[in-house]
Amino acid sequence: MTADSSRHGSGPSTAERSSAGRPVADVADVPPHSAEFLATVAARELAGRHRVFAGVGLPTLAVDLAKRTVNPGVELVYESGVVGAHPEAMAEGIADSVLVSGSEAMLSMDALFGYVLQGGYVDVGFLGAAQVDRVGNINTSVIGDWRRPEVRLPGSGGASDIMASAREIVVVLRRHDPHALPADVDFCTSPSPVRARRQEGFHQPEGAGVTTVITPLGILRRPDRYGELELAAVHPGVTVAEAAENTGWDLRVRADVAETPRPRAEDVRLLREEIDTVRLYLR
Amino acid sequence: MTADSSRHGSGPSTAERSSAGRPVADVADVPPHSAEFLATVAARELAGRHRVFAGVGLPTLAVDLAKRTVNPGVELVYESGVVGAHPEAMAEGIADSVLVSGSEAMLSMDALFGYVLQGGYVDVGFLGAAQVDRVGNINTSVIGDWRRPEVRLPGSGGASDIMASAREIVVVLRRHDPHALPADVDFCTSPSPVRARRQEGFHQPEGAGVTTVITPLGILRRPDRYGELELAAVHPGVTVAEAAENTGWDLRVRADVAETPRPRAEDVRLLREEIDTVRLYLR
Amino acid sequence: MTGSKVTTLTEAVAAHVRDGMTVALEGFGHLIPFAAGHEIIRQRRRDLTMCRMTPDILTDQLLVAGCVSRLVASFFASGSAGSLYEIRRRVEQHDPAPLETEEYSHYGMYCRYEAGAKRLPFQPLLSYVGSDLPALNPRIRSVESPYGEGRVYVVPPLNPDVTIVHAQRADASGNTQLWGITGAQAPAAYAASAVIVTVEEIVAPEVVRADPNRTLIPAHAVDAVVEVPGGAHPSYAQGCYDRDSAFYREWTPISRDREAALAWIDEWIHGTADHAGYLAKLGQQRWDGLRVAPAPSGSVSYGRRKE
Amino acid sequence: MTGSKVTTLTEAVAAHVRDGMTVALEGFGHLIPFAAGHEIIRQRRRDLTMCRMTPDILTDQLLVAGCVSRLVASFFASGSAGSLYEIRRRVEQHDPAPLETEEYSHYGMYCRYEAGAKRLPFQPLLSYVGSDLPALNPRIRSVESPYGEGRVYVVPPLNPDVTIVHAQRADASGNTQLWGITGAQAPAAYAASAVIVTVEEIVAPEVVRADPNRTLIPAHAVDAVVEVPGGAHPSYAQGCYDRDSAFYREWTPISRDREAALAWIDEWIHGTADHAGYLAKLGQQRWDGLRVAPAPSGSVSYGRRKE
Repeated sequence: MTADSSRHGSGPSTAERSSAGRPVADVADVPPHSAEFLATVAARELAGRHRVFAGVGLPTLAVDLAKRTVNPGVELVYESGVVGAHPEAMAEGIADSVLVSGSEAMLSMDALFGYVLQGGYVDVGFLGAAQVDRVGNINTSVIGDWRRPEVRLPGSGGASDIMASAREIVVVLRRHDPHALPADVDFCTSPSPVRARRQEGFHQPEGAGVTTVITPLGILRRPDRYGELELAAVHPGVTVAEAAENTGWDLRVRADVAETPRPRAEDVRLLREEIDTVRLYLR
Repeated sequence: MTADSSRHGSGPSTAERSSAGRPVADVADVPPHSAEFLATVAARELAGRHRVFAGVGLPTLAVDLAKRTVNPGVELVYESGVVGAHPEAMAEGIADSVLVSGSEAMLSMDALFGYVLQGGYVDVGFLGAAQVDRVGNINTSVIGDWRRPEVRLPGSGGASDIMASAREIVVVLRRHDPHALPADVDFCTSPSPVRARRQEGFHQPEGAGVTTVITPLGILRRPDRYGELELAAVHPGVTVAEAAENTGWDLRVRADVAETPRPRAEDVRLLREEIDTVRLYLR
Repeated sequence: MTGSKVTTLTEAVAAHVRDGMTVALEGFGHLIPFAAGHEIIRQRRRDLTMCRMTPDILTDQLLVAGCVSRLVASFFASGSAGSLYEIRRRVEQHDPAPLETEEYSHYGMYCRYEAGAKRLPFQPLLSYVGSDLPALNPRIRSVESPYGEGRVYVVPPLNPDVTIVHAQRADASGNTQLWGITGAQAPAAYAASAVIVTVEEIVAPEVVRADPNRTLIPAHAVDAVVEVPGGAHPSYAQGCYDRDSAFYREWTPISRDREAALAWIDEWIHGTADHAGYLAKLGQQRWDGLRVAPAPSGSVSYGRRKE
Repeated sequence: MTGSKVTTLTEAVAAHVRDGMTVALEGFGHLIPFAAGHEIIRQRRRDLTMCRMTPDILTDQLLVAGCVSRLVASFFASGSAGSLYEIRRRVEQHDPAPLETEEYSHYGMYCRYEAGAKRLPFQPLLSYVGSDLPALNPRIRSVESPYGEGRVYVVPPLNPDVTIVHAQRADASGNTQLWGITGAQAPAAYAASAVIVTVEEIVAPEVVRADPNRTLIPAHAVDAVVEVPGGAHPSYAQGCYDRDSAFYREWTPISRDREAALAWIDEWIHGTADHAGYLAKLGQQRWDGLRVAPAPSGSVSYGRRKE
């Protein structure tokens, strides 16, 4: 499963103490580190995309919101084999029965990973991560040494398969600090094309790797297949300096760095009143 | 398709001018080269076998007869993906709809060839052939040179896959002469383990290869995986010398060479009145 | 879910099948896309590389009509009904011209589609050790197992320019459901650059979505959907109509005589405007003889979460 | 068709699961064979190598109970519900003992079962180029494509001693039908030396044979068939009952405290005679809350040839 594996500490992070439960009177009370804010930013990334491979957690909220706002035709694909999901309720995981009932196709895992994913049908792979580094390598395996790690993370699941073959990867991080965004990952579960290229003589994967990282502070983007992550936007109230200081490498800032537009009241209302009514991800 | 591809000439062979249509008053009027005789002999080979991969033609008759006589529990598997067929009428081919309706499983071709066949679940593969040679190599591809053959035969179909992985292969030939039973095949479509072993360094297939060849004159058997075909039985009215003379190599005769028991009247009745009522294979 | 891809067979073939292309028309004895093949003949396509595990009568007809210059296949006869004489004439006598063939076993051919669909550089299989097939087909190669069990044969991907399949039903966006023998249709579709699906019936999305496990080719892999009832004749569609075995027997003498075969193509394909015309010419009585009695699968439940 | 293989779970586990074996319990979020796993705990099997793409709570429980010494998997958490703390304690603190793990991506693990089922020496896939995974797992190797596209990673076959799966239904001889998410069940079954199938319902052969395309594991691959209604709890069976999400949330604090987890095993597994006892302890009210409303697939026809 391509779980939202960003929480590798114990106890809730600041990002988890969100504004859920309050009325949507003023969207200014939706802070940039909240699930509502991040999901809305992530949803916007799906505008114009045909097919999205969605993981658990924030990606679930984001694809649902995108389908109700910027991209009603987006096709939701899950590693469990579901293609063209039309869930009647919010999915609690990528193998939830609500994703299956009423879906357009329920494929074998071989067809899903082999035909759909390796076959190049996935436009955006939506992943969580514990760490993303400068060139977009992802770590979802361990913090510390693999033999006896400080934290045993969930591992690859489908992530390294998705990284190799989805056209591009969007990552949502629940924290923005040098641990989550180091210069180099502790362990590379899912490699950037930059790292894949170093393995000379190997058939190179088709995927462009991580193109976008959405964090509680801003949006990082890689300009091309072999480039490095740059600061493309900061969230309202966040300074460029703040984003740079909290990144584990000397973060390049785009000349056209922008401020992320706030969620609309309707986005927040949909998330709270129609999508995550049980407050599974909005806490 | 593992067709009965033994007829590579034009026009019916002597074997095809069978006794079909006559009453089953006296089974002595069922000659050894007839479809009734050959199918009955072939059916007896299935006694005690669990799972049979059946091709088109005489194998169809033989498996049906076996199921009604010596082996009611035999499981019929077809390369089209049918597992556990219970046809309500005689199948005209391995992709006939009657094999599908009421079957126990309709697998993908990948599951059929990969899981069932390569996985070692097939006890007997039932094949036709234009040529079988001394060590049990099968030719179903061409007579003459492949680039511009005298006769273009049907080719492998599933035969070379079946040869590699079925525990053993039973071949039914509609003619017994040095063309059909040469010392060496013109072209080896489906190799004996004897030939496979010569390809040093290759992962050797599990199948024992051709163990039994049923012809209009008798039954040939290979004593072991790397042995050669020997005369194990002659049909009523056929001499050992006649069988040997019509074989393309110096045919070894088993010390215990026997006379093939005739079909019972019930076998012939079943074939004519219940199995091939439309006289598709019984001509 | 995408928009409607429903079109006519004339338009679908015109849009997606061009001279010189590699075209897969799959269907293993069942659901053979005859109507689409006939439309290729009507539109007089030339120089096609035809991919079919079991060429069947359809390939014999496309050859007679002059559409095909190359054949990639794993069986060169017609099931129970014997030789395909146009193929034999081309191969044995080079009459009227030689036919380039590329030959595999069934599983070898299937694995080529699998590798094509999965964008794998090769797919291993257990066949061919000791066979003459690799010697005449340089595309069958071998690889040493890195786990020490010796060499194993492999086949390369097969990626058709266009794959055409026939199925029992699809919705307008192309979610395609088939049952009975499912052949190489799904990997052949995923391996191709473009996919045309002809179906017995275009159904509402709700029908498809009530039983998603039956969808073997999702809409995202499909470019054109065409409703062509009877589109598999003389092969069959499980549950809809049976194989026209008489037709298969009748083809043998036609195929044996090139002039007769050409005349058949002229009369039955060029002489009819489309598949509806072909079926009308075939006649209602013959069609009635192919009907099958119902045999319901029964219904299972997928369940809905209660509020 | 073979004879009846119907037995009890107690007998099936006693007959087929022995200490030190490699055991696959598959089911991808759906149809997880919890009842069978609990029976393994009851019978106090030791030193098992556990194979599961997604270990899930079931593996955490088997670890707590001391049954497992080695884990082959592709995900080490519990879907949406967070960490599996027994796994983490074993790996991070070697408490109470280290746990040997062998790690793949999902598709790598799936391909291992595929290669196992197909007796292939290896299966290529497009993953791992540039990843650290091959460095820590020497079973992930690479092969040079003989078609010139460079090297590709491969995984070796995985052949469990026994595979256990849960399904919606089977007949007494073991023809097994499942729908919804079908996971790695079919290849994991074919890859194994012995196969136990637990089902929500044993049905008449006619039910299975009315819809043969739904049979994913035919009788010939099955050694024991056991009717265990609710056998996937707290996971779910599509169309029968839903996932007990509350249980998944409740497991997190239990799993975090080793003593609590041991107490849970004692109370719920050793404290119940079998799965019926476990369900009785769970209570009808909780079960009623997991019921789903019907959502029929609809019926298709397979057809019967007319006389």
